[in-house]
Amino acid sequence: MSEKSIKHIVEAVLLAAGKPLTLDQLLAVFGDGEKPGRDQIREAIAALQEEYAERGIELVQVASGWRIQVGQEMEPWVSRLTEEKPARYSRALLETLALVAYRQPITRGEIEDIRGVSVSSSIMKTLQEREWVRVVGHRDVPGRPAMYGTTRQFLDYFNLKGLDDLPTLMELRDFDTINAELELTLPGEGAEAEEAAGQAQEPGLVVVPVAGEGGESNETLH
Amino acid sequence: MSEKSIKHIVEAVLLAAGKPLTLDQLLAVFGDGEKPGRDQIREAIAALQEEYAERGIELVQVASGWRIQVGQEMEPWVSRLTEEKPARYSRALLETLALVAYRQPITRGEIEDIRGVSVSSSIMKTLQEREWVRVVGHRDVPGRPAMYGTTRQFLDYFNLKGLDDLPTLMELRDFDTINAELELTLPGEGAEAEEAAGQAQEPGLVVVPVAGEGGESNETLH
Amino acid sequence: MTETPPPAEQTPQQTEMPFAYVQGEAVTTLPKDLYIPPDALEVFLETFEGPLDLLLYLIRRQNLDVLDIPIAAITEQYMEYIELMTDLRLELAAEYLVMAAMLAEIKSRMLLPRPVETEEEEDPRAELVRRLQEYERYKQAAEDIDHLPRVGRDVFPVQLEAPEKQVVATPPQVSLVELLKAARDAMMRAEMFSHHHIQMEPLSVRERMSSVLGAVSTEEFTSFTELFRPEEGRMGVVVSLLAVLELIKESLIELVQSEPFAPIYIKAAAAAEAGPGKEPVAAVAES
Repeated sequence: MSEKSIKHIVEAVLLAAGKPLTLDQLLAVFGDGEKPGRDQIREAIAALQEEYAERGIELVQVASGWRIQVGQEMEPWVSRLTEEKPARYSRALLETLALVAYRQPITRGEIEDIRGVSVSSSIMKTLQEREWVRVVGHRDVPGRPAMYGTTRQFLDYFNLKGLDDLPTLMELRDFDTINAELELTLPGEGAEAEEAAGQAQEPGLVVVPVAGEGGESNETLH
Repeated sequence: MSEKSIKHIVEAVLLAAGKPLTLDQLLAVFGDGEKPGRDQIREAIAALQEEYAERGIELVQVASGWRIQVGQEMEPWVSRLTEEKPARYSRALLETLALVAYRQPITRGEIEDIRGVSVSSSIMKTLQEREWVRVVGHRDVPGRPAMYGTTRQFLDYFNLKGLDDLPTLMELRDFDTINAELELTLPGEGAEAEEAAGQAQEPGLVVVPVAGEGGESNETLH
Repeated sequence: MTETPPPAEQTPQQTEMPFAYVQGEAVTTLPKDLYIPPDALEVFLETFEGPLDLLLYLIRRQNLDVLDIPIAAITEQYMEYIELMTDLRLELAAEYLVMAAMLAEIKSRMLLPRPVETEEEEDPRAELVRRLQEYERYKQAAEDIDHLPRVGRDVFPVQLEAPEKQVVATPPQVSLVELLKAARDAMMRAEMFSHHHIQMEPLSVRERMSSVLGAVSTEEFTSFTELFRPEEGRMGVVVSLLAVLELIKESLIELVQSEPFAPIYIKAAAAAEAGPGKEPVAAVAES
C-alpha cells in the first residue's frame, strides 16, 4: 500500500470518525493484507499536519487520540454560523424606554402611573446596562426616588441629533400614517439586506422631516 | 479578502457545520466588511472539489446545500471503524418510500392500490420518524386521507440534490400496441435469440386471439 | 425490460415447458422447481411483497414479457402456490385470494369464444398487465433507491470539532419605529387611564369653538376676556385661545383692538362676507 493512500485513508477515517482515534484504532481500519506499520501511520499524520498548516484545520493529539479539528483562527467565521438571532425586547421595556425619552426626568413610580402597571427592576437594570437610560437626579419627595433620563448613547443608537428629533406627541398620534409612508428598517437588520449596511441607520432620521438627508440616503441606496 | 482565505473559510465552516449549508448560509459567515460575491463562493467550492478529488473526500450538493463527506471509495476503511452494521430496510418500506418519492403527494390507499397489498402503519410511522416522509395535506375525498410527500432530509440522506436526481422510472409500455411493438422490435432482436423469441413470445401471441395481426407479425418474423 | 431477457439460471425443464402451448396440459405438468422443501416454503413466501410480486416472479422465472402473459399457465402456477400456502396453514392474505379470483376471471374470459372481433374490445389481461407493470416499476425504483449512496452506509458526512465559541452577547436590536409605537401606545393608554380616574371635562378645541361662536354676535362686540373662565385653569385658557385662533383662521369671527394694550373685542363675522377673512388677522398682527 502506497504512502499516499495510507495518508488518504488516515485522513478519511479521522474525518469520518467524529471522535479522536488512537494509533491502534487507525491501524485497525486497514485490512489484513494491507496493514501498514505504526511508523507509516505516524508519517501519514505528520504529512497531513504539514498540509493542514496553511489551512484552517489542524490534526492534533488529544487525550484519547488523534483528531482533525477546525483551528481557533477560524473561530469568527465558524461562530457566525451558529450565531443566534438576538432576542427581542419586551413591550414593557420599550414603553418604559419611550416614557423616559418623552417625559424625562421621570421616576419609576411616574412611569408606573402612566403605564398602569408596575415596572420590573430588571427592565430598569437592562436599560441602564445598555446605557440608554441613566439616573439624572432624585425627586424631592418622600423616598427620594431616582429620576431617569436618556443618554447620549441612546441618541446615537437611534441616530438622533437630540430629543427634538423625536416626533412630538401630536405627531405620534398620526404615527400609523407616517409609518405607512416610510419603509423603515431596524438599525441592526442592515446586514440582511446586502447593501443596506450603511443606510440602515438613516430611517430614524427619515421619521423626522429632514427632507435633505432622507433624499440623500435614498440616492445612495440606489 | 483573498481567494485563498475565502476557500479556507468555506472549507472550515463546512467541516464544522455538521449539516449541509446553502450558498446564503456560507455567505452569512463573512463579516460585513469582507463579504465575497456569490461567484467567489462558487469558485471556492469548485477549487475545493478539485483538491478533494484525489483524496476520497467529496464536496457535494444535496437538497439542503453543500456538504463535505467522505466518499464511497473510502467505505471499506471507514466501516471498519464501527462495529454496527448500517440499518437495512425492508422491501416493503423501500417500495412504499419509492411510491411516495415518485408519486407524491400520495395517500396510503393509493400506495396500497399500486403495491397490491396493505401498507402497515409501522412502515408509515418509521418513514415519518426518520423524517423522510411527511404529511403534506389531505385529499379532498371522504375520510380526508393524509397525502404524503418526501422531505429534504430524505434527499440529503440519499445524496440527492432534488427529486429530479432520483433514478429514472422504468418506462411503462402500452399494452394496446403490443403487437405493433413486437413487429417493430422482434426482427432486430431476432438475430440474438431467434429460437428463444420464437418459443417464449409465441405462446402469448397464440393465446391472444388476434389472428390477423398476430399472423402478420409472425410472417414478418420468419 | 427487454423482449428477450438473457436466459439467466434458466433450467432446461423450463424452456421445454409444454403448458405454454397447450392450455389444457398445464394442469398436469408442473414445473419441478415449484416443489421446494415445505419448511423453506414459508420463508420463500415471505419474500414476496404480495400477489403482484408473486406473479412477477412467476412471469420472470420463465423469461416472459409482462406484456405477453400466458394467462392460463400463470394462473395454474399461481393457484399452486395458493394451495401450498393453505396446505401449510399459512395465514393467507386476502390480497392473494383477490388476485386468484382476478386471474380466474381473466382466464375464463379468454377461453370464451368471441363471436366477432371488435377493435374496441379490450384484452382481458390489459388491467392485470397495467397493474403488473405499474408495480414492477416501483419495485425497481425501490431497488434503485436502495442502491443510492446512503449517509452512514456509503458516504460519511464530516463534522469536525469547532473552535471554542467566544461568547459575545449581541443585545436585541430596536428600531426607532418600534420605540415610537411603544411611546404612542403608552400615551394612548395613559389618556384612557386619566379619563377614568380624574373625571376631567374633555376640553376639545372644536367644542370650545362652538361655545365661543354661541357667545358672540354680529351686532355687538364681545370682550375678549369674557371668553376665558379662570376656574377652568390653564388648560381651559389654552383651549379657549386655540378655539379663538381657529375661528379667526376660518373667518368666522373678527377681532378688533383700537390701540396697543387696549381691550380686545370680538364680533361674529357677517354671514354674507365669506371673503375678507384676512382682515381680522391683520388687525392682530398690527397690534
